[in-house]
Amino acid sequence: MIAIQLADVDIGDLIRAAKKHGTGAVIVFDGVVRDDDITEMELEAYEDIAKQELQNIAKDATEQFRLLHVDIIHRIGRLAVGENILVIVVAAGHREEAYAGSRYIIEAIKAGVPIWKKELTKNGGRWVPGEHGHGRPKTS
Amino acid sequence: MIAIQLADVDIGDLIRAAKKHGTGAVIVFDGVVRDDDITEMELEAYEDIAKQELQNIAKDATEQFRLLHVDIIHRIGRLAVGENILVIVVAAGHREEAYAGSRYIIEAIKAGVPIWKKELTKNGGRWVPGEHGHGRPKTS
Amino acid sequence: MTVKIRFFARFRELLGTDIMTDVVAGMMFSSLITTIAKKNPEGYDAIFDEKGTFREFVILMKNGKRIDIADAAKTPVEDGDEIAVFPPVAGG
Amino acid sequence: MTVKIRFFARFRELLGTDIMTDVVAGMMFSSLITTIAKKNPEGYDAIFDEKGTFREFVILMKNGKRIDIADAAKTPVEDGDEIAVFPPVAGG
Repeated sequence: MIAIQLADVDIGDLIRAAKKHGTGAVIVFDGVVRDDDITEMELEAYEDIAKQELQNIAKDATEQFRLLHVDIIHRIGRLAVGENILVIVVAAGHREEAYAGSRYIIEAIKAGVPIWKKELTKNGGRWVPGEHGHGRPKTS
Repeated sequence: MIAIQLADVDIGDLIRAAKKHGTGAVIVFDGVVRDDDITEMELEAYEDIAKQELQNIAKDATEQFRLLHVDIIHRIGRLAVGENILVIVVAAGHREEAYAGSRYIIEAIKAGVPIWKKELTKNGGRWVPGEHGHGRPKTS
Repeated sequence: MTVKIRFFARFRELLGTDIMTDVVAGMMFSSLITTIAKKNPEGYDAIFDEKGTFREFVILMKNGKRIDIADAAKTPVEDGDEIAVFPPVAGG
Repeated sequence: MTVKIRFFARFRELLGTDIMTDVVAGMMFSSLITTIAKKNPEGYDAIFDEKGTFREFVILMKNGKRIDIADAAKTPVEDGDEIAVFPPVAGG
């Protein structure tokens, strides 16, 4: 499942569904709203493009790391501290591929998927600066 | 939770409980019985020592990677294809520490915790050779 | 000839989004955004530098394809285009 | 003087485990295991090489502490000790 959505997901269900034939390792990355003196976080996406980018990233990761299954669920809307922002589930035959695939996906998302986060504080809000100033050099 | 046990665990519950104050990333490693033409897998542990080793590994990883939470649940007994063998849940402020801590823990378990696996096949069984012939150089 | 302009994040807060606008044939990407952004000085300032060129971190898209800042002045907009202008991404 | 011997994995299958045995004072680790292992030639062969020394991959423990193979012939077992002998680990 590749999705940009308001709703949370059941990670236990995702893991069960990820165990395709040949699976020896499943890695879950769960990005969480961190309590950096904020009240909430607000997420916004250029949805069509972001979903397409997530699909491209999942495809690239699957090929490069021989993954057997990939889920990427990125949430949008207002999220409280501790809530899931991004859940990535990958399954592979062996742990090396599973870890490398998971890491590839999160770095690619940080670098190039049009999603933005605003930290809401008692005094207003601040847009989280991206880790990659210029975004991804090219977009398919 | 550090445990060696027959029963399975609810990974969703573990993730929820792992989100201590300051958590920005949770990584789950789920090692699964892979279908290498086997009927079942049988796991055996030197339980007291293995649990103590897992506790040492969790402590080392927590200090080295500033983890906020660690669970290690290693199952024993007979497990079917697709069942969870080992579940590692780590929480950290940032993803770098979470991935590195998770990876440290699985490699340390493979290298030095007295647990053995036997793959049961239609024609009998075979003990899985360890990845580290001589085990861990020293044991605390 | 109508195009849709989408701003995101801080640019959206300052300039709005999903702006449907009529353009003349031959209008270039950068001219269109300059015109729209000038409706709010703070919004203009967020996107353009003092020379009136896109700030280097600004990301431009036309129908989901990235447009280099260097090409924006010679990239025409066409009827039905979806134009997007946004700051660096920060998802994940 | 009683000690408990625990074999694991293939060694357990061949030699049993949780073996309570009486030993004389001054008995060394390697002598004790040699004696016990000789009860099953296949078990002995899994643990010892043709010179009668521990195969290099065999792991030895006394009360949860690792004993080097090189030290096993000069490490005495004591009343109440838990002795463990096992092949390379393969958990995870």
